[in-house]
Amino acid sequence: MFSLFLEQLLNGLQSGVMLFLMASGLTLVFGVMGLINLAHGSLYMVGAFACAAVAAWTGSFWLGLVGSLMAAAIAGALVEMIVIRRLYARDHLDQVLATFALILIFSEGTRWLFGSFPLFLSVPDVLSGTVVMPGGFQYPIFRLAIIIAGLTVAIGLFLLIGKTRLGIRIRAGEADRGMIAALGVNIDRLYTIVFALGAALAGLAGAFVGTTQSVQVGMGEPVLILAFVVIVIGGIGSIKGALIGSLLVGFTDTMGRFLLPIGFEAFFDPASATAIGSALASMLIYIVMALVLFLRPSGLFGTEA
Amino acid sequence: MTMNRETILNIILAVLLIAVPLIAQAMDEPFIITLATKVAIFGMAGVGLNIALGYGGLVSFGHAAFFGIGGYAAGILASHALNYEPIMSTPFEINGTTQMIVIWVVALIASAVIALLIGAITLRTSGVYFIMITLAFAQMIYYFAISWPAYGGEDGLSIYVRNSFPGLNTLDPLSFFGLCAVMLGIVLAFSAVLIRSRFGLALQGARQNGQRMMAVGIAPFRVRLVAFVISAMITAWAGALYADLNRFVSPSMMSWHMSGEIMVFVILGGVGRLFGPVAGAALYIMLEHLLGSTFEFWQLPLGILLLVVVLFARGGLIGLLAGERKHA
Amino acid sequence: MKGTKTTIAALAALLMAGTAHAEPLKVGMITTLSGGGAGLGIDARDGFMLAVKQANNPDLTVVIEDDQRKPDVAVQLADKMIQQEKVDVLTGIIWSNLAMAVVPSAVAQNKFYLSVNAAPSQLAGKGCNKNYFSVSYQNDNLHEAAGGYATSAGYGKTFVMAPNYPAGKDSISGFKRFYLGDVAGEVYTKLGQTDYAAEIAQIRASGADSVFFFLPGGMGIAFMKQYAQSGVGIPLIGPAFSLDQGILGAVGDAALGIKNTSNWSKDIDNATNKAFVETFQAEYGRLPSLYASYGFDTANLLLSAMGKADVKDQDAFRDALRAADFNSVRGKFIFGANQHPIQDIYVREVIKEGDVLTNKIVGTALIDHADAYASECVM
Amino acid sequence: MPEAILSLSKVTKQFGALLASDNVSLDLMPGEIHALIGPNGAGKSTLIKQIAGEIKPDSGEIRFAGRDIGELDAVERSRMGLARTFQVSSLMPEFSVLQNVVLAQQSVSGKIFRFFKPVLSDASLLEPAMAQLERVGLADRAQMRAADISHGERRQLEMAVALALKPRAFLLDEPMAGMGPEGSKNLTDFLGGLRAEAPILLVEHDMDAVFALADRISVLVYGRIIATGTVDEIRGNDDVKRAYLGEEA
Repeated sequence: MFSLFLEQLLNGLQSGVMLFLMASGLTLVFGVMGLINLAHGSLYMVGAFACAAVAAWTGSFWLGLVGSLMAAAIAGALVEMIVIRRLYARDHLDQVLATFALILIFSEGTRWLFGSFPLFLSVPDVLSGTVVMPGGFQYPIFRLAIIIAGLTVAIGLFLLIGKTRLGIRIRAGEADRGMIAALGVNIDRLYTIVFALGAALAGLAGAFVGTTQSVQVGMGEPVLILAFVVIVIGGIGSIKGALIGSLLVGFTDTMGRFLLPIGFEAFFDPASATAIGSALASMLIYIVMALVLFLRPSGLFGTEA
Repeated sequence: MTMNRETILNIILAVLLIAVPLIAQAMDEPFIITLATKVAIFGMAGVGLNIALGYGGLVSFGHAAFFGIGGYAAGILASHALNYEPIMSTPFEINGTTQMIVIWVVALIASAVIALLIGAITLRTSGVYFIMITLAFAQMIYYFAISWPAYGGEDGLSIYVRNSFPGLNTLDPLSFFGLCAVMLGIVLAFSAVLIRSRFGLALQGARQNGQRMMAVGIAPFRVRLVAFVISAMITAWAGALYADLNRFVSPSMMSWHMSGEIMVFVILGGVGRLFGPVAGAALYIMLEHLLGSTFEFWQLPLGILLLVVVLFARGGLIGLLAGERKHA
Repeated sequence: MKGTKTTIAALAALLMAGTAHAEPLKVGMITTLSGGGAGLGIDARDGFMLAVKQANNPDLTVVIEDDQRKPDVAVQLADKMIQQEKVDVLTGIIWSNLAMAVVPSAVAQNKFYLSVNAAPSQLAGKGCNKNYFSVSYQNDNLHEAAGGYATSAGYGKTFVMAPNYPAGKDSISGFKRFYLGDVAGEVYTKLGQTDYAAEIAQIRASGADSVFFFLPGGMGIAFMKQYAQSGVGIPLIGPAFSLDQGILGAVGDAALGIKNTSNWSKDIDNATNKAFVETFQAEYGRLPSLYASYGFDTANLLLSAMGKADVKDQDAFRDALRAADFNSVRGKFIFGANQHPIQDIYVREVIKEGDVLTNKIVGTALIDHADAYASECVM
Repeated sequence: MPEAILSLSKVTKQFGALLASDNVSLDLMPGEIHALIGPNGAGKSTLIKQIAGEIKPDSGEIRFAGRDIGELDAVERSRMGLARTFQVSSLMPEFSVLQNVVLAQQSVSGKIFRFFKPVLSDASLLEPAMAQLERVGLADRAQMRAADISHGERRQLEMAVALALKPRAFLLDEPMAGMGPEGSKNLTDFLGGLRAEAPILLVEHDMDAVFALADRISVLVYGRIIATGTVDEIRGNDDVKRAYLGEEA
C-alpha cells in the first residue's frame, strides 16, 4: 500500500509537470500581453499532430519532437501576426470570441488535413520500458523522462525570464507596455516572440502527451480547461504560480481519483463508495479552484486585483 | 421619443423573427419553424446572459449551468409526472407535472437559489478570475449531472411528450414557436425596463466604476449579485423551453461549449444591446444551418466568419448596422 | 363466386407485392461527422452508402446530416428529417445518449428507426418499440461476452474499469452478468479522462489476473498506450470498440495480443463478408471497421425489406424487417422478440498482418446470444 | 466647545518600509474648513482613503458623527454622510452628467432595488439632481456624456455628485487640480459658501485657495502632522517653513 501511495505521488507529480508545460505558455501570454487565449489547446493539438506526422514520415520520434516545436511556434507566430495582434487593445470578451473561432478553424482544418481518425504516435525505444524505483515499484521510463523534461523546461523558463535580455523585456512588458515601447524595443516583434514561445511550449506538451494518449482532433480542449484552472489557481501571469498550480492540480486530481473511492468505503457499501467517490473525484479540482479563489480572489501568486 | 437607428433595427428584427416562421408554415417548411424557435430560445438565454455580461460587465463563462438547470427542471418534473412517481413522499407528497407554467416557476426558483450561492462566491473575484471561476462552477455541476444516475446521467432524460400550456397545442411547431416568441418578448421588455430602472442605472454604474459606486454609498457587490441572479433565472427559463423544444435534456446543455455558444450569441449580436443576443443567435443558427448542409468541414468557414466579425465588425451585428451605443 | 374473389384478392396482393419495390423510400441518417468522434460516424455512413451504391435502387433516397455528437442537435435534425424531409426511416446514431434523445420520439411519430450502433438497455426492455430495430447488438452484448470469455479462459480475479457514466456502469454490470470469478477491483474513471497512471498503479497493486476495460474512443487509445508502457503485463480484455480497425492504427503495437469481443470481424468466413471487406477497401482505401459493417448490414436489411413491402404499409414493412431476409456480413442474422439480434459473439485477438494491425477470431465467447432485457419487452 | 464631526487619533499605516501615516491625529469641527496640506508624497491621499474606508489603517481610531467607524467599509461610511471627491476624476464615463448625479441621488433615497420604473422619469430623483447641477453650474451639460465634458467640468460634476449625497462632512481630494485660474476662483467662492452646509476636510495644493478658505490647516510631512493651526499660525510656523514652504520657496 505504501509503495502504491508513493507511485501515485509520482504520478501526481508527472501529471502536474505535464500541465505546467501547457499552463506556462498560457500564463506567459496573459502576463505579457493580457490576452486570454482559448486557442492555446489548438496549438497543443498542432504539436501532437506535427510530431505524429513527422515521426511517421521519418521514423524518428526525436525529429517529430523538433517538428512539433517548429510547427507550433510557426503556427503561433502566424496566428499572432494575423489575428492576435489586433486583439491586445480589445477587452477580454472579444479575445474570448476570436480565440473561440480559432479553435473551430484549427480543429476543422486539422481534420481536413489529417482525416477524422486518430493518428499513431509512440514512445521512442530508448524511453520505453520501466525501471524499479526506490520503494520497490516499477515505473515507466517515459513518465520519468516527462518529469525530467518538464522540470528542465521550468528551470529554463525561470532562467530565461530572470537572466536574459529577452526575459528583461518580457518582465518590462508585463510591468508597463508604454515604457518598453519608449525604450525603443520593437514591441510587435517581442509579442510575436512571446506568443510563439508560448505556442512552442504547448506544442511540446502536445508531442509528449501524444505519445501516451490519443492524437486526435479536439484533444486540446480538456487540457485547455485544466490549464486555465491551473493558471487561475496560481495567479494569472505568474510563472511560479503556474508551477505551483500545476503541481497542486496534478496531485489533487491523481490522489483524489485514487483515495476518494477508498475513503468512501468507510461509510458506504463498495459499489456506492466507488460511484460517489468517482463522481466527487471528477469535480475535485474545480472544488479546489473555487476554494482557492474564495480565499484568495487573485489566485495564490496573483498581483492583479 | 424619436426612433434612433437601433430601435428601427430592433423592430425589423422582431418582425423578421415572427414573419419567417409564418412564411415557412405557408410554404410547408416546418424545420424553419424549429430553427426560428431555436433562435427565440437561444436569444432568450442570451438576453439573460446579456444582463450580467452586457450591462453588468460580469463575463460569466458558466451560464450553461443555469441553462441546464432550467432544462432539468422541465425534464425531472415531466419524467415524474409521466411515470406517476412522486418526487418525494415524505414528509409530504410532491408530484411531477407537465404544466409548463409550474415547471417555469420551479426552474426560476431553482436557478435563483443556485445563482445566489455561486454568485456570492464568484463575485468576490473580478476580470479573468471571474470568467474562470464561473466556468469552474459550471464544470462541477456538469460532472455532477453526468455521474448522477437518478436522472439518466450522461444519457440524459427524455420527456416524450412536450409539456403543456393552457389553451395551446404545444406539439404544433408554430404554436410552440409562438409561445417561445412571446416569452422572448417578455424578457426583452423586462430587460429594456430593467436597464432604465434605478437598479439598471446602479448595475451599469457598477460596471463602469466600482470605486465611484462605493463612494456614493452603493455596494456594487449586492447590485452585481442581484443582476447575476436575474440573469441566471432568465437563462434557466430559456433552458426549460429548450428542453421542451427537444423533448429531451442532458448534461450537454451544461457543457462549457454551451456556455461559449451563449456568449458567442451575445458578442456576435452586440454586447449590451437589447436585441444583440437575438441577432447573434439568429446569425449563428442560420450560418450553422446553411453551412452544415453544404460542406463536411463547415465549422471551418464558420470559424473564419466569426473571426472576421470580431476583428472588423466591432460592437457586433447591431453595432455594425446601428452604429455605436448611445449612452444608456 | 367466393373463390373468384379470393383469387382476385390474392392476385391483387401479388401485384401489389410485385409493385411494392417500386415505391420510393426515404432514409434519414443522423450521425457524427465532425469533431472528435467523427471517425465512427464516417465509418457507419460509408458502410451504409456502400451497400446503397451496390444495390443501385433508384427508389431509395438517403439524406445525411451531422449531429456534431450533440444530443440537442440530433433531436432537431430528427425533427427536420421527419417534418421537412418526410423520411420514412431514420438511422445512423452512434452514441447511446443521442439515441435516447432521438429514438423514443421518432418511433412515437411512427417512423422506423434502425440502429447502426447505439442500443441502450432502455430501448431493449421496457422501452422497446415495434418500430425500433437494432441491427448492431444490444449495448451489453459485447461486455457480457467479455465476461463469458474471462470465465471460460479461467480468470478468477479480474480488475474492471469503465468511465463514470451510464454506458460505463452498464458495461460493468454486463461483464459481471457472465463472469463467475472475483472482482479484484472496480474503478470508474472520469469521462474523457486521458491519463490513467493512477488507475494503472491500482491495477498493478491489485493482484488481478486479468483486466476488463471499456474505454471508448480516445480514452481507450490513451489507456492502452500507457498500459503497455507501464509494463504491468496483466492480460487485457475488452469489447471491440477500443480495438477496432479505425483505432488500432493509433494504438500501435501496444494493442498486440489484446483479446476483445465482437459480433463481427473481417475474417468471418462467408462470401458476403469477403466481398464487403474487399469492396469497402477498394472504395475508401482503408479496412472497414465494426461500425462500417453495421452500416452495411443496416442498409442491406432496409433494402431487403423494400423489396418485400411498401414502407407506407407499416405492418407489412415491419414484418419484412423482422424477417431479416438479407445476407449479413455476420453470416446468419436473426432478430429476437425485442428486435435486437440473436447472434454469436466472437473473441478476437489483435495481430499484425504485414504492417497493418488488425483482429483475428480466436474463439467464440457466446453462441446465439440474446440480450438480458428481451423478457421485459412488451410490444 | 462642540464635538468634532470627524476625528482621527493616532492613525498609522505602513506600506512595506514606507510609513504613509504616522500617528496622525486630526479633527474636523462643525462649520469649518480644515485644510490638509503637504508636499507630494506626504501621504495626504492615503489618509483620505483611510477616512473614506477604502484602505484600513494598521492602528488608530477614526470616529465620525460620534461613532467609531473603523469597522465600516466605504459604502457604509458614505451612507453615514461622508462624501468624498477624487483627486483624479472618478465618474461614470458612459453616463450622462445628469445620470451621474441621479445615481448618487438614488443612493440617498435608499431605494436601489427598484426594477421597473424608469429612473429618468422619476421626478423625485431628477429634480434634486438638476438642482445640484445648477448649483455647480453644469445644468446646460446635463445630457452630455461624462466622458465628453471638459476636465474642469468633470471637477464640477464631482462636486455635484458629492453635494447630492447631502453629506454631514465633505472629503475633498484636490478639487482644484488641473483647473484654470478662473475655475479655481469660482470653486473657491463656492466652497466658501458650502461650509455652512457641512464641514470640509480639504486636501489642496493651490495655496491661494487654501489660505482663502481654511479655518484651520494641518501640515502633513512624511506621514506625520507637524503642525495644526489657523492660517496665520501656520504661516508663522518655523517647522512648516522649513519642511514645506521653505522647500517650495
